[in-house]
Amino acid sequence: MTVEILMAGFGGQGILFATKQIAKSAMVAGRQVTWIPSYGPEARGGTSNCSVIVSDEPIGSPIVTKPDILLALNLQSFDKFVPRIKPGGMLIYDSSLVRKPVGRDDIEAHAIPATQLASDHGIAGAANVIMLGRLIAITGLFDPEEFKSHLVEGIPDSRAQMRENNIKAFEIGYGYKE
Amino acid sequence: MTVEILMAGFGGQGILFATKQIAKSAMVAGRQVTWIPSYGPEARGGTSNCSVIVSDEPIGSPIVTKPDILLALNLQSFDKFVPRIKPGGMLIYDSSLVRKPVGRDDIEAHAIPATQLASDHGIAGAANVIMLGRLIAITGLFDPEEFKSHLVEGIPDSRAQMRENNIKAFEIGYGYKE
Amino acid sequence: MAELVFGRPKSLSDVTLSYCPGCTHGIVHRLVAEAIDELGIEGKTIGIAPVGCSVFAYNFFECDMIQAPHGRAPAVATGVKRALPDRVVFTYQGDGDLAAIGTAETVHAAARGENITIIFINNAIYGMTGGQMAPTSLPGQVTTTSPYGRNPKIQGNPIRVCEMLATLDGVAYAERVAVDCPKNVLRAKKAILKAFKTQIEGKGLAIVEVLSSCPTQWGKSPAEALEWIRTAMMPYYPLGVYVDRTGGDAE
Amino acid sequence: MAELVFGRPKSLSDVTLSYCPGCTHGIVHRLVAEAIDELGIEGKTIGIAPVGCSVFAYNFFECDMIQAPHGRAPAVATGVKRALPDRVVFTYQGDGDLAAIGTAETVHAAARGENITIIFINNAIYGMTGGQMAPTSLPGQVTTTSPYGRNPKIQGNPIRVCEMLATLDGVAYAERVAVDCPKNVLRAKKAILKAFKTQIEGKGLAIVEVLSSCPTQWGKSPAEALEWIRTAMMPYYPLGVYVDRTGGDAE
Amino acid sequence: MSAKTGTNRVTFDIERCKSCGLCVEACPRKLIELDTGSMNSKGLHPARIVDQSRCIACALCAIMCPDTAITVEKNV
Amino acid sequence: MSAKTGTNRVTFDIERCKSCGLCVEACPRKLIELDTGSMNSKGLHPARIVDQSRCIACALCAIMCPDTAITVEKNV
Amino acid sequence: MAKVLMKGNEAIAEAAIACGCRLYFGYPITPQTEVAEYMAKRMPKVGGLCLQAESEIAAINMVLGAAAAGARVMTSSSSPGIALKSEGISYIAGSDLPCLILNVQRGGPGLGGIQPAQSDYNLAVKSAGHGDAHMVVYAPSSIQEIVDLTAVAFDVGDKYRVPVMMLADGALGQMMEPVDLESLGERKPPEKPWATTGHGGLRKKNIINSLYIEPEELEEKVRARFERYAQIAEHEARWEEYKLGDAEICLVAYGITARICKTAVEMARRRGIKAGLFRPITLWPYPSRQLDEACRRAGVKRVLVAELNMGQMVDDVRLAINCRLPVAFHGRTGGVLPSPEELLGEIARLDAEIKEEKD
Amino acid sequence: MAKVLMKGNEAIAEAAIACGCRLYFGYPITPQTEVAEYMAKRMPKVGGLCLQAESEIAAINMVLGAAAAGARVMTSSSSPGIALKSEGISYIAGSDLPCLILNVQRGGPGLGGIQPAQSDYNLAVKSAGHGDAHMVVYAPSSIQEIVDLTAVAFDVGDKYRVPVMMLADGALGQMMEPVDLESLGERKPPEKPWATTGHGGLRKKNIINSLYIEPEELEEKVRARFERYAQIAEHEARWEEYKLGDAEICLVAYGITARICKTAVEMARRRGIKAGLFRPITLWPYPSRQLDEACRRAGVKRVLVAELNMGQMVDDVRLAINCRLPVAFHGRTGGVLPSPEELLGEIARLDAEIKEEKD
Ligand SMILES: Cc1ncc(C[n+]2csc(CCOP(=O)(O)OP(=O)(O)O)c2C)c(N)n1
Ligand SMILES: Cc1ncc(C[n+]2csc(CCOP(=O)(O)OP(=O)(O)O)c2C)c(N)n1
Ligand code: SF4
Ligand code: SF4
Ligand code: SF4
Ligand code: SF4
Ligand code: SF4
Ligand code: SF4
Ligand SMILES: [Mg+2]
Ligand SMILES: [Mg+2]
Repeated sequence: MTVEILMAGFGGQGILFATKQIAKSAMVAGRQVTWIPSYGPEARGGTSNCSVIVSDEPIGSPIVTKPDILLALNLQSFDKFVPRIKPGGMLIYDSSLVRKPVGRDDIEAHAIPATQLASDHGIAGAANVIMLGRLIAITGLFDPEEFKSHLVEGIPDSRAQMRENNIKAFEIGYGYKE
Repeated sequence: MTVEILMAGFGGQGILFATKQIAKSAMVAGRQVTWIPSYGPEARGGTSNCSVIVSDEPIGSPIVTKPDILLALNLQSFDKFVPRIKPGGMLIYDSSLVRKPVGRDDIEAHAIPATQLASDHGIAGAANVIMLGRLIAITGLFDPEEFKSHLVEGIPDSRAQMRENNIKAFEIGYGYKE
Repeated sequence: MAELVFGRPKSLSDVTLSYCPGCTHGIVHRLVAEAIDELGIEGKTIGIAPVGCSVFAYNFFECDMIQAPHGRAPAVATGVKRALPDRVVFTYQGDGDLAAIGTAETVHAAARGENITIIFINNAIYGMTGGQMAPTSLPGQVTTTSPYGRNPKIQGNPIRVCEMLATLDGVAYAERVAVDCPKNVLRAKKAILKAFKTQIEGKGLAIVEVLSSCPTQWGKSPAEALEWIRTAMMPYYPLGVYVDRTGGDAE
Repeated sequence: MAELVFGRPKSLSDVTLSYCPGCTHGIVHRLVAEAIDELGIEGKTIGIAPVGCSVFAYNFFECDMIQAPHGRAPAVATGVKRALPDRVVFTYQGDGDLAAIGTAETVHAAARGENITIIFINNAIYGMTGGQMAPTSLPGQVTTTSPYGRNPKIQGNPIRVCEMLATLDGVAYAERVAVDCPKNVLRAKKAILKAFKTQIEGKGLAIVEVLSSCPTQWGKSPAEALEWIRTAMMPYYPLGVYVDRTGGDAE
Repeated sequence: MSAKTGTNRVTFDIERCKSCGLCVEACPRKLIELDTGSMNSKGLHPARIVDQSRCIACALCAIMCPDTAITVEKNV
Repeated sequence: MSAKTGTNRVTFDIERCKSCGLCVEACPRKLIELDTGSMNSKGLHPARIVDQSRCIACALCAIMCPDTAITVEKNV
Repeated sequence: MAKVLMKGNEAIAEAAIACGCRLYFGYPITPQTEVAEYMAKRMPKVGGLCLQAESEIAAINMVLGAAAAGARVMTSSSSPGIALKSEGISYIAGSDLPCLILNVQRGGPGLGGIQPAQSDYNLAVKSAGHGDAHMVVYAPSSIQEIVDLTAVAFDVGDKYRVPVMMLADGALGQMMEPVDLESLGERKPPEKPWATTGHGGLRKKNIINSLYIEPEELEEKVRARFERYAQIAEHEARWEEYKLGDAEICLVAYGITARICKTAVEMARRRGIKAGLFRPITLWPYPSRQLDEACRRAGVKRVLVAELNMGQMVDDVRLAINCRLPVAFHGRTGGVLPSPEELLGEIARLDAEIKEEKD
Repeated sequence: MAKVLMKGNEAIAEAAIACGCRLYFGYPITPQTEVAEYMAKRMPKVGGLCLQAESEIAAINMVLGAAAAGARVMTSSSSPGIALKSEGISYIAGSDLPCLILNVQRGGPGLGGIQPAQSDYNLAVKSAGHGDAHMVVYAPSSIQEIVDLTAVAFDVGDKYRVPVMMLADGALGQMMEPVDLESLGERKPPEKPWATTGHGGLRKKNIINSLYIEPEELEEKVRARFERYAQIAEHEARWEEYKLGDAEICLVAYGITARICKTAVEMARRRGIKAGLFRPITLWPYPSRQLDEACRRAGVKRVLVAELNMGQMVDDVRLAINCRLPVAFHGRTGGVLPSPEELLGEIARLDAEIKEEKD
């Protein structure tokens, strides 16, 4: 099975970090995986996106043009990429920044006010991880406990607060009810 | 008929000028002709040589490696190029600078003390044209009167002395008896 | 009755500039456009865009524009100016473009006294490629290619471009300005205007070095970045006129 | 008893130099070889030959030698020095090589304070290729590419290399000398020696600019050529020390 | 964009504004703020003038705006 | 190449000499000339010392020789 | 054998360090600047040096100097920067020096774009600068392969004293995959008695040079070098065959494109079309004989070349198979990657042609 | 029709001036420095300018600027200098600008030598810098042809908005032959409404640019350019056939080598061997169809390629004839020219092969 995931949003929203967590979990689970960010001066414009492909077979192009799953963190990304989701695919979007109907009924759409939730819980900037929690909850792509352990791996003891915040964010997303 | 001529000597001996006269005469006579100097840092060493090919057919390589006629104006050139003259070919050399047996009996060798003659006649530096005179006399390659007229062509009136010297030098060479 | 105190210069294209929020490239763009407008030369001006964050400058000015290879804008400008001596030709270049890969082209355009105008954006960093060390990065400055701080013993010392070019006879006018505050922006404007006039009067090469901010790659807020121009850059790069062989009448 | 007052330095190869009669490249070669001998560093020295009349320098010094692309000797030297920091690395370059095509490499080796020694032969001409204008050709000088005399308005102004490099903090030592007479030759010798010592003591880049003759391409006799160094070149290129950050102890 | 009679007028081109805040810093009378309540199409909070009546039309805000998003009109 | 007792000695490497004449100019005592009577293998007239006995072994000739063709020995 | 996630740009840097490379000279250019950035962080920790040069030209000449001094040394750039290095590369080849040059290709010509491309195939394979010269050219198609080929590249370069190019592209440079670096172990460059390290009074002086003013001497040098090239062609060609056993349609592709072709081959097979892939891993020497043999063995009827350019490899493929088979081409440029679907379309078209012939 | 004796280097300069070229930017390098020297003397007299740039890179970028400004402009160099220009050439191609670039080739790689060579064939024909780009490449073989092709080159460059290379060599640059310049007449460059000359308020602004950050846009630009290339291939190929009518052995050679081959053909004919010569005059586009047809028409049995390199054109010849015939190669490098005798030896060897087959 192959899952092609695209995550997109503003530069500062932690897209790269979040997608790397998916890739790392896939690697540890012994699956094939590729990760590639968009690059170039468009980053200057402030948008950023990242492709992750998880598969049981060798992966061809690492660039996701038609995602199975889109994680949209701002309006531009929503507008640009929702039309590209594969029929039957899935959308998870930050409904605190995107207040707009999805406009497609051939995909499974999930809204979560990630940015709002993050600031409500005093972990502003962790919307990306909240989105991850939601993703794992909906798709069951990875074991949530293992995923959490990767999430805090490599964060030094000196930044214990960050670990905690990540776990908290994940759980907010994972436990969110629409 | 094709004649491949190589003229060689020191940098300051007017090799380029002399060989260009041959090329010009050939051109005016409606024959095919190529002219090419040696080039590059060897010039720094002080030697210089020039290839002229006169022919009735299209000319292939302009570079003369096995001359029909060698005009040698110093010892180094003599030593370097005499062995390369085609069997049955011709050598004309400045015997005031080369005092050495020719060492080949399969070529026709002509000695002329051109440098000596030039300074004897008060036209130091015209050894090159003396050699030309000798060349034309021996080979009959071109009509001597026409050749002389090309020799002075383009020399401005202001330098009438130079014209005279060229004519004089040519005649010395043309009339020289071994 | 309302009088327009401040509006958009006509030579600045009606598009959104591609620069990051708070990047002062944008201020300098406006100043160049204002100068072109004030001199009424848009129709006879040809601008050369570099490679750097300002690579898209060909979209931002209303005059004819050429996009040059990285570092070669002064050579391209030379080609244009020699072909069309009565046109006004300017380059707009970053510090990597002008003072690293383009060093030879810069020095020799200056030595030739090439009658062109160079707008030189010194932001002490490679903005476009993501924050690498520039020839003008300060000692100790952390960049992605000097992650432990620029060490002059290993990575060398910053080049002071105006000072270096001042040793060349072909330079008619060289001034270093900054765009860190309104006062300096107005001074920069005057310098840019003078740099164009120098060319129009055929005096030789004019260069205006602008200390400019790169909030994104410096990792600072736009306002902090302006402060860094003042506190970190200016001591190393003193503002002022380094060459003025215009005889004053280009003022 | 006879005492040897003057003989051939050991580091100079036992071959005939490829230079024209009376060309002072030869004098400078000898001085470099003498310096290497006196410092006893032949075995740890690596020389870089440029492209120019001294391209064959790899045959003329007894130390290890590398032939560099035209203008790139300082970059090649940088590669060697960074690989082998305890060796002595020098370049020997002409004015076309160092100040035209190699401008960027020269300026940046200087800015980096690259710990190497540069011997710079300023003969105001391209000797090797047959007498074209150099970046250091004088105003009015007739060359094959400035047949009507170098016109600063068209071909630009000569570059004063020592003065230009003196604006860079990485330069430890820069002196301009000449080899037009015995006294100046001896001074040149001292400068070259000091330039090597500067490197050995790890002080940074040292450059000795030598005003040198090119009788062949100047169309002068060897003696007239020396006179031209004095009367034409020296006024434009004053001799002297332009930078000395060695603290004196490299003397 | 005509000026209101009686006051100077500072106009922000909302779409051009990148919310950098340099105008906020530049205004000697501290009249400008970033409008966190609104968002342009790029999702940025544009600058706005808080009290138009106190504006002296000095144009310092506009001078520092990298995106030429500010127009200043003086009532004369 | 051993020194003659009593006089200084200047030796020219004939084959290296390019007949440039710089030594001729350099000698403060004008002791050097180009030997038009002889020729080396390159066809050049090498320099030679005219009066060895007047040589003060100052080595100025050698210092100016671009081809390091001159050896100077001092009698001591 | 712990795997780590690494970008191609970082993986080659780490692999080079494992191979004993302690000097990196480069100049920033997208999409490969991470190589220099990674080196800038890592080199000081292993006693090495990463120096940002003033230009690509300076960088390649620093490489020349360091290689002459006997060091394992590398540089990297992307297309326009590689063009600038071409004189230097020719000098390195002409001076018989080994080094590693990475080209993370982007679209051209000119400033072009910054997205993945393979449009420097000819630049890498046909003309390493001016004169008769070659680089050995490796075209990895995964991050693990970048790592593995880095070790091969340094060894082959040192063995034959030739510059080696790693020809990647923006996608390979930017993407992360799990990679095993430990298998490389610690590697040491060989002794280089020819290097200009200072003779120390212990040997005759060494000269590194590419100038031979006598034509005969230069010709001899060139011929001797081409004999070494012949050895390389004989021993160093690399390639991969994928499902070629019974293939009627042989795709030929390298690098990132080969991965997409594999997907397309899978799709074709699922549809019952007998497609396979020949992936040259060395582009110079080109595995011509191997391609020819593979096609003959399988009884291939159509060849389909896919590249991120306008067809630069097509000639080499036609020549390899002696113009025996029709060679189709599918190329995308400017940074666009072909989809497996569009490749499948091409494959299906060729399959229809074959069927028609059979009828 | 007065003929004058002129060096190739001077003849192209004079011809360029006759074609309305008033700007020359260059940097000295043997064996082509006379171009700049001649221009330096002549240009001021015709109101033009010859500017010695600080480097080849500066020169090619000055050319870019002048071409963008609508001027007919040229530069010249020799092999290492051309390598340095390659980034600039790619920009010129990517910006759709016309200009004339002369390469008077010398031996390589590296500093190599300064004597005649043809070892930049690939550099000229296969990769004009990075990216998918081409120059039209002319290979004259006499001084008169240099002159005549200069006019063609400027016209073709302007017509298709492409850079054009004149590929000569040290021998052609340095030799003199009688040449007729008057036949060129006075020529004027066409109008160039796309040029950046200042819009004067009379038109929309012009932009000269090679950057297209959107892959799809860049791809479209590249494809459009390749359509122009196809037009060029269709209309601009040039070649000469010499005694090919009944030839069994077809020599293929260009430039200076083709002249020597003609001599060899003559010698072979005198010996009764049916040899002829196909001389490509454009190397890009390569006159492939024409070569193939000529070989078919005559019933050629063996092809012999001769070049001053290690065989760079061989692939193009094999491809042109669809690998139908055995292609032999005789190359000299480093500045050595083959003698007609040694070529005759090769021809005789091939003739013997043919005879053997017939038996
Ligand atoms: C030949 C070449 N080398 C490198 C690059 C990559 N590159 C693009 S912009 C740039 C540097 C930009 O820095 P700077 O000139 O300071 O401009 P800024 O972005 O800071 O305004 C570099 C190295 C390139 N495009 N071409
Ligand atoms: C890339 C390149 N460009 C040009 C040349 C030709 N060239 C050889 S030496 C030289 C200039 C030599 O002048 P200079 O450096 O002043 O040394 P000099 O001969 O005067 O000592 C040039 C342009 C070359 N070999 N390589
Ligand atoms: S990266 Fe820096 S210089 Fe470039 S646009 Fe952003 S702030 Fe400005
Ligand atoms: S050409 Fe000039 S610099 Fe070169 S060797 Fe001769 S005199 Fe010396
Ligand atoms: S014009 Fe002056 S007072 Fe008014 S808002 Fe702008 S900066 Fe403030
Ligand atoms: S300075 Fe301009 S861009 Fe920045 S916040 Fe103010 S109006 Fe917006
Ligand atoms: S050593 Fe002095 S005195 Fe003797 S020959 Fe030489 S210059 Fe003259
Ligand atoms: S200086 Fe040297 S080369 Fe010149 S003439 Fe005297 S001995 Fe001979
Ligand atoms: Mg910058
Ligand atoms: Mg010089």
